[in-house]
Amino acid sequence: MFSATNLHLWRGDLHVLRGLSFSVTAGYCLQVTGINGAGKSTLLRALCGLLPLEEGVVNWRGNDTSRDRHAFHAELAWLGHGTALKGDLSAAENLRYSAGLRRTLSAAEIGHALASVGFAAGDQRLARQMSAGQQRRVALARVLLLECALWILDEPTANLDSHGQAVFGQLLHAHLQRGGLAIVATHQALAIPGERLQELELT
Amino acid sequence: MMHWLLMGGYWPYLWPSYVLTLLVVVLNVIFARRSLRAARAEVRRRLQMQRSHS
Amino acid sequence: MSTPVSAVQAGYLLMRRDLRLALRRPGEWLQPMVFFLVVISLFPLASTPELSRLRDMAPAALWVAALLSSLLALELLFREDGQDGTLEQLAVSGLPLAWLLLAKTCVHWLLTGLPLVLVGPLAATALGAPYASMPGVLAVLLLGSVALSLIGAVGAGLTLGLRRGGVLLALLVLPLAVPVLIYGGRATALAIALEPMTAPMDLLAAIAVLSATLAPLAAAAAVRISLE
Amino acid sequence: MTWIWFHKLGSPPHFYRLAGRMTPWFAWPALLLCLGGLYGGLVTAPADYQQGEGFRIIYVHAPAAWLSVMVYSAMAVYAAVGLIWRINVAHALAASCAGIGASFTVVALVTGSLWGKPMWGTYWEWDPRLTSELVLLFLYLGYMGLRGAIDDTARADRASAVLAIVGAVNVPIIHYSVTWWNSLHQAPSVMKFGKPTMPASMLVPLLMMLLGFTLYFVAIMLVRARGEVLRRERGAHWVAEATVES
Repeated sequence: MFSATNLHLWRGDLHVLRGLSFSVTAGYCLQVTGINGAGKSTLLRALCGLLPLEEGVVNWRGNDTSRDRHAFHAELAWLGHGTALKGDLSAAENLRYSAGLRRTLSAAEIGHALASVGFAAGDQRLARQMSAGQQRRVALARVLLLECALWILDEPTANLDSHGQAVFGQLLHAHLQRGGLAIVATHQALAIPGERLQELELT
Repeated sequence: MMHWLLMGGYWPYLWPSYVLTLLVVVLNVIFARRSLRAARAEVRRRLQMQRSHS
Repeated sequence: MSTPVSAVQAGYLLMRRDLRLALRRPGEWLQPMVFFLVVISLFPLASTPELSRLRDMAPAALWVAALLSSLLALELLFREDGQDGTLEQLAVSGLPLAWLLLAKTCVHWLLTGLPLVLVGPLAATALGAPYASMPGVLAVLLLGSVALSLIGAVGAGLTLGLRRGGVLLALLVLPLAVPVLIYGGRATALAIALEPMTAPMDLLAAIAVLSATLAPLAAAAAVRISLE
Repeated sequence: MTWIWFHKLGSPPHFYRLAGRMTPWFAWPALLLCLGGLYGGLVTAPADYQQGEGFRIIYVHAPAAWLSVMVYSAMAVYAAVGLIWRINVAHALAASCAGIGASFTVVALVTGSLWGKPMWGTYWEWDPRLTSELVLLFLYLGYMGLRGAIDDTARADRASAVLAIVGAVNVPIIHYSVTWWNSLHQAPSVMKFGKPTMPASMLVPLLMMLLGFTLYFVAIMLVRARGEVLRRERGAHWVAEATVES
């Protein structure tokens, strides 16, 4: 369903991706590992279409993603280093104005998503009053709310405590069971059954 | 000859114009060649580094 | 099953968000207007307090101040959204980025351009313009500031995330703003002289329309490149 | 057929070799034309009945002004080609244009004001042509500033390409607005080029200079672009051969 063929990418003088190919099928998660600077973020951003590839093709449902970017992005939930949260808005407001741009949301849905990442109902704190881990959880709630078939997440568990990591594992597993796909760059072990996991180590 | 150089009294404006243009024309040639040479040298340096690495 | 949001609704929601954010931090957005007034007040101090002589330089003072303060405000346009990853999310949202950036630019104009348009006529009278000229000055500043915001969005997109972006932004935007300055200045002069100002106003309107159609596309391309 | 040609020219090793071979074919005719034009302009052309010998500044001012505008348009076209078809060679060409164009814009400004002194009695007059040149210089400087501010060459190429295209859309608008602005305040410019009444003995040297400068520009642009292509080709195999051979 998602495949990358012969990806080449340079960052400055560094040949970061050298003819990388892989594919992910529905219901599976690809975990991208590698030492710092191996190009994990670069790879994920290139897959999303945020970085132009010098060579190679990324296919989604059999179509070249660079041809029909909008159709691909409509099914993509991306989480990068930035959480894209506004410090002056509460968690619920943040979700309403970010995930809400892409699909109509009810307040109940937002509350449900926030509850599933461990927020109490009616939490009115502003994002800037939250810890980094809590902000990460709100960002994960956004990924949930988008209801996209494909998740591409860069270090989703950064700053998360062990409980948060377990919660993320459950959410990811549920996503895969629904037939979703995920590409996750992280060092931590993902709490999902091994048969759903593919690994890609960048060197 | 002197008459020609005086350019009917316009020489203080005319000759600086020509000198400046000539200067820019020549400098552009020099800079262009220098930048090509620098690019070549850089490539050579990088190739040597690659060779010594492998 | 999820109900997709139309691009129009998405743009509207984005505008609501930016407005709400701005209202929670009003100081930041009023600074360009204050700056505009300060620059205007420097002109009499640097030349003469005589209103009859100030009147001749009022159009120049208004437009130079408007240009400078809109430049100052431009840095706010994409900076925060670029830093926290919001622009990245918008770029992969499947919605037309040019449209979303147009929405953001509209809010930006409402917050920084409109206050300037509203105080502009008052500033003009302080420089010796007759009261009857106020509607004319208002109309010129309205059209001109819209065009400046749109042109500036391209520059803000190009300099997004660059170190020392501020000076570069000015260097990129100011030459592009020359036509706005010329027609705006001329129309203001005509307004102050209480003469018909259709010719420069038509040209200014043409520039505003042209930049409303082309600038968002260029800004979207610029933002995508800056996010790389 | 056209596409094969297009792609072949877009291939860096092919371009590198072709540009190297083509450069003398532009450089030598350029030199001959300029020498001929200079002789014609400075010696054989008669003095202008109004401006006397002073009009001879036209033989350097006009070619410089022409290059300043032509180079900017060329740069914008290369930038658009590079941006749309993702051709690195086009970006390399655009990158080599800016410096050349900016330098000739300075020449056009300085020679214009030197010409202005005997004509207007002052070095600087807010003449529409000179004012447009000044704004054009700012556009060039902005382009070069943006390029210099971005470290990654590929990103610098694309960002500056957007700016070049936006600038190219603006250049006619700026020129029109400046002319409009100036027409309100004074009589049209004293500098009128290419008057239909210009006798052949004046016109032919001018045309020779214009053509000579154009060919000269192509020649140095090709030299610069070869270097820029090498910089963009990092690890390609052909680079090793290309640099060893010369």
